Amino acid sequence: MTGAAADKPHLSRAHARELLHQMQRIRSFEEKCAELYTQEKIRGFLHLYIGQEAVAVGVMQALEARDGIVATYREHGHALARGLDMGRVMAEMYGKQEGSSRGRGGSMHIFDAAGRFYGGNAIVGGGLPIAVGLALAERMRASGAVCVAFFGEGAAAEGEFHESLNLAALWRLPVLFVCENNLYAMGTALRISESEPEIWRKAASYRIAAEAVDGMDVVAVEAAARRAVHSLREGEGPFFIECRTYRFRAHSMFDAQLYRQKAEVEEWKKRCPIRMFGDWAVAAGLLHPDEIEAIGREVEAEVATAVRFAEAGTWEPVADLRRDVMTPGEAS
Amino acid sequence: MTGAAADKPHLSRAHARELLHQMQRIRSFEEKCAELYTQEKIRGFLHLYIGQEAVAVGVMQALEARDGIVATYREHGHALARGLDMGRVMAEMYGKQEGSSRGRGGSMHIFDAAGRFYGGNAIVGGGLPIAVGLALAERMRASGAVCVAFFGEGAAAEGEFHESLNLAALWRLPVLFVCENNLYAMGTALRISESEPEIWRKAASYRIAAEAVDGMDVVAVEAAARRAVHSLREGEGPFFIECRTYRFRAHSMFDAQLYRQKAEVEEWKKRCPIRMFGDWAVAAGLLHPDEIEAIGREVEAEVATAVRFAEAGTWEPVADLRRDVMTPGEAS
Amino acid sequence: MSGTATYRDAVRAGIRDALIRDPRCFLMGEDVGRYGGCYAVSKGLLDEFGPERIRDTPLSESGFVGAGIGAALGGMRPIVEVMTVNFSLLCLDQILNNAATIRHMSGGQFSIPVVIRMASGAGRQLAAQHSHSLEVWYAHIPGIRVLAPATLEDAQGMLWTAIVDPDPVVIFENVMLYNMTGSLPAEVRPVDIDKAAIRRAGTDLSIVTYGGSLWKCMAAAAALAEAGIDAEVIDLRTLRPLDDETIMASVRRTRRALLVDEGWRSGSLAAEIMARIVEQCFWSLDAPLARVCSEEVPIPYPKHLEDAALPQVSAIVEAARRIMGAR
Amino acid sequence: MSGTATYRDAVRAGIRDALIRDPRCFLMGEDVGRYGGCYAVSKGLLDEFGPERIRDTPLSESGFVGAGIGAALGGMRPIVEVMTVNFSLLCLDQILNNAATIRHMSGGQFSIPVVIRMASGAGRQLAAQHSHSLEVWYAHIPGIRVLAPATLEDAQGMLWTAIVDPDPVVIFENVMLYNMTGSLPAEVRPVDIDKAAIRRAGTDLSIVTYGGSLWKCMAAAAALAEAGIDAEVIDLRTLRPLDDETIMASVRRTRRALLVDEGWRSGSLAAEIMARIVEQCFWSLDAPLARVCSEEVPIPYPKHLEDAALPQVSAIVEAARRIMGAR
Ligand SMILES: Cc1ncc(C[n+]2csc(CCOP(=O)(O)OP(=O)(O)O)c2C)c(N)n1
Ligand SMILES: Cc1ncc(C[n+]2csc(CCOP(=O)(O)OP(=O)(O)O)c2C)c(N)n1
Ligand SMILES: [Mg+2]
Ligand SMILES: [Mg+2]
Repeated sequence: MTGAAADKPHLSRAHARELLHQMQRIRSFEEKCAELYTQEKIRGFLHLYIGQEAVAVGVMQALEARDGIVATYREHGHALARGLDMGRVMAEMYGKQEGSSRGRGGSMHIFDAAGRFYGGNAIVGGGLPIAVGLALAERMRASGAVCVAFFGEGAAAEGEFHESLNLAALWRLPVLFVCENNLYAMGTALRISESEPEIWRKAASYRIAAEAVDGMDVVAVEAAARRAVHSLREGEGPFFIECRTYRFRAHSMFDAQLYRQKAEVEEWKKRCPIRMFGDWAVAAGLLHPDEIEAIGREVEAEVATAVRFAEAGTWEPVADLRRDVMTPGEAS
Repeated sequence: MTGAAADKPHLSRAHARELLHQMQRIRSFEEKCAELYTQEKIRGFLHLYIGQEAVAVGVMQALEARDGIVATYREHGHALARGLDMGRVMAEMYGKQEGSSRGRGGSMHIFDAAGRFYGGNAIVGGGLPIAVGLALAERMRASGAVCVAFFGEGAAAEGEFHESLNLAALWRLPVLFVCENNLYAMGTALRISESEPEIWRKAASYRIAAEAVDGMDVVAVEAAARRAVHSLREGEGPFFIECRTYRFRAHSMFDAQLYRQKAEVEEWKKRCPIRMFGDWAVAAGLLHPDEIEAIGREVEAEVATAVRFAEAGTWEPVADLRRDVMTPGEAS
Repeated sequence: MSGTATYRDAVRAGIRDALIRDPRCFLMGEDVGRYGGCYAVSKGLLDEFGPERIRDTPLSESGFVGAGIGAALGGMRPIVEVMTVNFSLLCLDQILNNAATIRHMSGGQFSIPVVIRMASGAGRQLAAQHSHSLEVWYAHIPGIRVLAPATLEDAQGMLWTAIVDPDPVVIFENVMLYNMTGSLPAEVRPVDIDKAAIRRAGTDLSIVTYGGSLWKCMAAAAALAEAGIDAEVIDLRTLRPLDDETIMASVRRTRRALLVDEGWRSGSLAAEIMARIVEQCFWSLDAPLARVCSEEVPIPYPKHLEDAALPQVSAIVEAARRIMGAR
Repeated sequence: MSGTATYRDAVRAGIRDALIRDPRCFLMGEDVGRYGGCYAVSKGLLDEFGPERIRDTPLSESGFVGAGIGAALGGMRPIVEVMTVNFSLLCLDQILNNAATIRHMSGGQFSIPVVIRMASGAGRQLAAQHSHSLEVWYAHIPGIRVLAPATLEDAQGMLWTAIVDPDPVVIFENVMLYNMTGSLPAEVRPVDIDKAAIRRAGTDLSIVTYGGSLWKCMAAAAALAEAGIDAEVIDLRTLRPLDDETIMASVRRTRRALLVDEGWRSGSLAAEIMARIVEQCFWSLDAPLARVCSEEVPIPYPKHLEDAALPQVSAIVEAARRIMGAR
């Protein structure tokens, strides 16, 4: 465990269990998804989050129910960590109408009004202005709620990244920008896509407070997110966190990974956020190996239930195709 | 005169005369344009450069014929300083076919292949990627030529600004970014459009060398541009200069200037780049007041000739409307 | 508020009314505040409503349009002004991939009550980059409503109708209309946007148009009347969804139709309406359909060439005559 | 190079050939190098030509497409790959306001020989944001050429034709075609792009289409043949400018036409072709024109709904039968 986690001795047993549990839920859910993809139960693009679990789980700890979230096409982890029902997320992966988006969105477009989960956006950078707008709404209502935008380091090259940071800073909006720097945008390594590869430094151009954190360390991520959200709620304007992480799997299911060395992947796998945290928690006496096993079993059961739910789900009738293009009924 | 100019004692008499002459050409040309606009000889949008002359004139000193230039809709000054024939520029303002763009473009779209003057772009920020591409072509050909992009501080908020800086830096392209910070984008003051109003600082996000310079001081601008172009030709990658300047006139001819105080404008007018430089050159013994008067007469004659040329110009036949939508004749 | 006013005043009145009626409503865009709007539409609103509700934005079309969409998702009722359609290319992704899509894609969980206004059209000698009429692109997008008010009443009333609409609404204000004068109703009323309007009843042929071209068509109809041709002029008002009923009823009566559209000819909205007429009224037609659109060139700066590039009254009259003369 | 190949191979062969023949030519776009292209089109080219000529770009569509335009202005012959049309919304401003406009606006001083390739279309269950078919938007723009190769030969040959074209060319590669197999000519030849192709001659009705829909139309024509209906199938190949001559000659022969277009119905390219047929062949028509387009919904993820949203062989057959049955 790195220093940052050691700085946080106030981790309760319950909280340690929760962190591990949430990360494991994501991991197991996605491993199942990969399997289901080969079985053609899941189709289209499937982007796995495996390796990055500490980011979504760490950040979500700092949020309240009233806060909004905008994510990317690699958002299963965020959805689950946010508390969306795994069965509904899995049904969405299948395209069943019991899914969180009625099956219409699939893997890349998980939405949940109740969880204030605003997608699931498959246009790189496209969610950032949305997050700024959500935060603007909160600010204008003085609700005290904040909005978190998750995005990859690849998005930092898009113009919308820049426009969004400037707007958020200019208007001092409560947006938490969480850059998940996994070093690759598809097959493009950070060093060939950014002249300044330290992404967090870009926040300085907008006078936005920023820090880089070990994204494989869930406790460090949580600590940074708590500091950031605290500052947001104080009205200090946006905050930027770069989480240094790695995706263990291919970009999507179609990727031969010609652009990186196996050895590099293996090196990073040694820093698996789940194993690292589990080992540390055991060593620190916060969790007993039996508990970890219990988590494993619990999660396995949850995944199995989710798959059953998805399998039992139904297809939206073709007659409903045009439903919800526009809002039905009277104006609000 | 500020310190920067004092740093440049090697100013020859001829060069001092040239600088003053070029600035005066722009000033007189544009004052004439304003008059012609009220006479409805010039129509559409007319954006005057008055007050900013030191920037175009200073930067152009550092360029060679082989270098490319991309400017904005406020580009008369750049066109003239680049050496475009004033008559052809004036004819363009009139929309006559003897104009530099056959009259098709008008005030906002002056082009000149011979001068490697690539417009005249009325989409804020739209010229920046073009400049990057021109520089890329030079680099791929190892021509040693550079490309200069002029743009306002308002453009710095656009995503294309960011994308262009990153690309130029990443590929170490010979682009000189010249931001003409005149404090307003139409009626929007810099402080309400940028959370970091020191535009030159944004270059750091891309590891681009940058400096801010007094844009009312033609010698300071020239010195900065020479340093920058030298660095570009050495292959050091792009360079960024923020020129602090001010437009003395309205944004366009439709602007009531509700957004700024008359006193502020008057304050800036005291720093008129032409008067300041003239006074200094006289004081420094570089120019005699008679020479300044001679420049005035010379420029007046040139403007009068240009107006006559434009007046005598002809309208492109309507039958030519579809000409040059596509390139005629055979593929290259 | 009644009496002589301009189209610009009408739009302003609509915005003002919305700001007064609905506290969730705010206006945002480049230069809407201190400058008063590039076409002076929002002049005075900053003083009345303050900078939180009349929000000047930086030059970041994708950013602030996306922020408007986000604010709408978050429960506000933003009116976003994109200065002109020419700059809206920079935010098309936000409009198509987010505003128009999120409702359906999320299984109907969210409505996005954003209103996006933009000036469009040519005629002011602003040259190629500042003279676009891309209404047809927007009318192609499922999930949004597209309005093109051509009268003062519509300019004012459609604003409120758009605000209460739970879905994204894009409003095109033709730049040549801003100075048009007329009278405004004493009271702001939402106008119905489901119906095209017959601006001139006639029996010989149907001229279908919208926006700035309406007035050219009205002038053409007057000229045609002198020549004994009685044209009906239909103002589409809403470009998406199109009011087929009104169009087809008219064409079935007149048996001839001319489409007038300032967009470039190929892939124009006029083409869409022609397609619908052929699909729905083929057997009622007594003559080929025809259209008057813009020439397929970037719009040039000089007046004579700009005029030549755009639909003109004379061309409309001629096309109508040709239709009447056919077989 | 002859023998069994895929459409993907054909595109690659075209690019490779261009890179070999013209030193000014280079390929640039997201993941064209190390990754080998998101649809594996450029696999192997980085090794062969190196990173200067196979240039991976950051995610900056407006930036690198604009840079391609600038490089073309500067004398190069860039092939810019915008991964998919879905992302091209982010660079539409560069394409419309710069690439398509600068030549005319500058009075003919500059040509912009840039080639912009993009994948388009639905059918891979990629959901609403990744399934667009916006060919019609591009076909609306004066100043560019728009190609939609539907065969291996065209995929390969059009590339070179595009490269030698002095003006901007946008090439749409339908995503469902990449795996299509066929044979490639031993020698790369530029193909003519001025003519639409009659892919199947027939006498009863003309089915006009392009891109991925061509093969659905061919299948429909085969099914129709069994029912005794002899359909002619026209592959537009070039979407701008349209080859009216071939279309009208066919329609004058068959007197009936069906348009098939994967774009959304309202404002579709199909509408434009219908408009042209009515303008040019009205008196030759024996039946109303009809079109099969995509349903006007964001394309949903599940297979059954995606299928329902897109033109299918059965719908084409049905529409053709309806046309044949009309009056
Ligand atoms: C605007 C846009 N351009 C291109 C793509 C194709 N694409 C999808 S994901 C991706 C890489 C994004 O990398 P990053 O932002 O680092 O996120 P990660 O996939 O690593 O989580 C690309 C190029 C897209 N979806 N949107
Ligand atoms: C993309 C885009 N948005 C809006 C406009 C309208 N507009 C023209 S000039 C201008 C202000 C630009 O300010 P700045 O970049 O500082 O240049 P300056 O006019 O001060 O020279 C605006 C908003 C435009 N032309 N392009
Ligand atoms: Mg990444
Ligand atoms: Mg400015």
